[in-house]
Amino acid sequence: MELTWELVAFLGFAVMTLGSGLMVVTSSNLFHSVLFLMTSLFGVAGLFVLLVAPFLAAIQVLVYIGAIAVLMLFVIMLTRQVMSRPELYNQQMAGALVAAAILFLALLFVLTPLADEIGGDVAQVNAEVIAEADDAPDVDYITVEELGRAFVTRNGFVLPFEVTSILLTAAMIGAIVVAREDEA
Amino acid sequence: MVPLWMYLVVSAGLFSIGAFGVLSRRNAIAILMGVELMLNASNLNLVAFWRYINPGEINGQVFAAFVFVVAAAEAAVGLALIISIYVKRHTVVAEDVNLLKW
Amino acid sequence: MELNQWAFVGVFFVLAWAFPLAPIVLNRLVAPSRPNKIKTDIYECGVETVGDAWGQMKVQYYLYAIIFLVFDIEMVFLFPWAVAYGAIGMSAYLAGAVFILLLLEGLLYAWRKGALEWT
Amino acid sequence: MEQLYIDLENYLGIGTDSVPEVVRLAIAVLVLGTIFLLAPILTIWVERKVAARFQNRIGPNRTGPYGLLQSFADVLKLIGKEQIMPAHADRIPFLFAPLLMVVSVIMITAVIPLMPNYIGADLSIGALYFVAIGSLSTIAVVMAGWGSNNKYALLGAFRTVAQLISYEIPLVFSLLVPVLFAGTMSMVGITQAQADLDYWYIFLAPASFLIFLFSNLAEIGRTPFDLLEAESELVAGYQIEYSAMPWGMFMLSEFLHAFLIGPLVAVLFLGGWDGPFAEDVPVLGVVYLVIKSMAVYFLGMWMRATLPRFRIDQLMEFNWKFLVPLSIANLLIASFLWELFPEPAGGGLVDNFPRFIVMGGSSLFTLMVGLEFLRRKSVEDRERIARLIDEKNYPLATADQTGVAGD
Repeated sequence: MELTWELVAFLGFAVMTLGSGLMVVTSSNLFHSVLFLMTSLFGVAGLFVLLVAPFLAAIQVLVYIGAIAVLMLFVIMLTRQVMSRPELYNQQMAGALVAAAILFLALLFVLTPLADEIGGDVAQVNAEVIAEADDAPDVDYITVEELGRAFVTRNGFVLPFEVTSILLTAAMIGAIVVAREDEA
Repeated sequence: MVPLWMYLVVSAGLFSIGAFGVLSRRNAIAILMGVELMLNASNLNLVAFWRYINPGEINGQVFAAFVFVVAAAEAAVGLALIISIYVKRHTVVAEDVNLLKW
Repeated sequence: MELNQWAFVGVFFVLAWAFPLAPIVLNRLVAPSRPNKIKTDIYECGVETVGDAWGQMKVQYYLYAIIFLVFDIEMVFLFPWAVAYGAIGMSAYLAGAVFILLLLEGLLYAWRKGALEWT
Repeated sequence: MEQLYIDLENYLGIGTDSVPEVVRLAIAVLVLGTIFLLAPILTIWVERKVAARFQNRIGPNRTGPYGLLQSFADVLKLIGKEQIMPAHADRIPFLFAPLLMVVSVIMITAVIPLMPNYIGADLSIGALYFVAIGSLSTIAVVMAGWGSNNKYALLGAFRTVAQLISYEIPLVFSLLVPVLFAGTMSMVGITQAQADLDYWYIFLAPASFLIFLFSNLAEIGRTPFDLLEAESELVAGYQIEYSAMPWGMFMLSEFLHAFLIGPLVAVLFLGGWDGPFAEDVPVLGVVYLVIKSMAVYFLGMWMRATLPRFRIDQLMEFNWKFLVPLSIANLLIASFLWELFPEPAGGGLVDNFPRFIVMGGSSLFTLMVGLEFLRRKSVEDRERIARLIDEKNYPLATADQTGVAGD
């Protein structure tokens, strides 16, 4: 495979994602874990950009790094006092390692050839579609507009769209109630 | 263009790392971080398949958007539970909270 | 094509670190460095430090963060909604308004319960 | 940036094919970044002079004519200062925080259209991009606070983060209004839409403009929102352990961000480079943009020199109980009216007078209603505190002196 800039960027983001991901689960300092989590998720955002889904990339940075990670940092601060326990892992650690390795290999050997099979045919079929999409100068905000259309048209996802709102409201109310129990 | 299988390898790796974190860490917040990694791996898969298999359909991105929402709701409620448990039992270690375990 | 535009952002992100790094490195090369125990001590207005700073914070921060998270995640839907708005019409308005009002209800709940109070 | 390459190549005499794409991008990045990094050196001087005039002082006047070289002298002084790191600091976050802070701010410049055809990257999601990149600074603040291993720094960092995330909500909701009007998130698209309409979005949504401006000022933490570095309370907040250039980088990022609010507001609400003859003579566009940016910047300086600082509870309640509901109401009203009045094909302010009256008027009306609520609330609060003081019988403090809540 020739070394294109896209490939270089992909490898960079992939190393960033997986390397920081490993640090997340092995770091003994929880604060560092969250920082590595952010780096890892930033790498995923980069991969989204390479997949020409820039809207999702921006949302990824906005939501995960700007909100979820901050939430985790706050909780770490809230519960800091009991966190300096020496044991990082539970007794299942060895089993978990084996399970994760098996999972990885299984995914690698099952999913990837499958993707090659589907991808092999479909990539041929879709080569023109992708090329067309790549050439269009305004391909992406068409995508965002299509997303918007999908969310609000009745043939699309308008029901999930509204239900999502209920889910979020419920999550917010639930989290407030649960977290404030001590004060009531 | 970077071939599809590369994205799948990254996604599989991220998913396995997340699964390892979920299964092995004692700290409940660390477990949640593992869950976030796994959700991201699934999102990466969704977007990669959308891009390579069916770029004309918007559904892949719509699903990824819903995964974001679920991840956010899960993080909010999960962390609230951790706070609540911490206040009541003064622990954030998942295996100490085993009252409901059979 | 969009990716060409992002190439600029990518190169920018790599090079952007040089902008703050250059003066800091220059500073480090030029300026003296004679640390001693008093100098590298934590600054707490001259009072001797007790314990490390990584102590406990209050729940209020978490409550703000959770409300923020919910409104932030809303943007996943509201930005596409706003972009597609002009082309769709009144049904888009109704869908968006219901969506926003439902979330507003959550905010009102937090308000009534005093979760927005800084105590 | 295409136009910039072409111009650069013409000036430098480099053929288009002779340089690889990456080098061209790197040159463009360096040019853009340097222009915007040098801007604060000037604006800091302007700010000092203007603030001094507001406070009946003269301001810097020793270094160079009119004190113009003051900022350069400050930079030289900072370069000569010793960098101190606390002994028990968490080294990597401590060192990375100022870098990340500057990066998160300077990256915003990539999506600002300077004049027709001049922009770093015409991203389709430009309006979202600068919010997303800006949210990295939240993490930088936490890293600085945690890395210092200092109680004040950590407390300051957490207050700062609470403020940053709170004010991001009205910011994004008011940002949705121009996006909705233009039907695109691209900064070029938003500017072009206003240029095509021949009037600017500030006339259609003045309340959104004000909310956007206010929440942006809160994001960078200028007075009256400068609790994050309240010297007398939190001893400069999360920056307490920083010295020399790393500290200077925090200052640089603050001033750069303060300066960048100008172009952002100008693009989203004031038509960016739009103005008479801007389409034909692109250089005029940059002049218009700078004029508009400086006008916005002057508003910020004015507020900074005039208003006292919020207390933290006022700061939070002002956001959650005033700005957030107001920005949501404003979005709902603006989008409803946008749907009700079909979009005309340009025609300028005069032809669109009814539309402009209805949309702008209702936007202002919403703002007035909100302000009235705010006024009643603060009167109520003041009376409550006055009663509290009477009951407790404090000898010295009266309600007038405490001046609490919403003043």
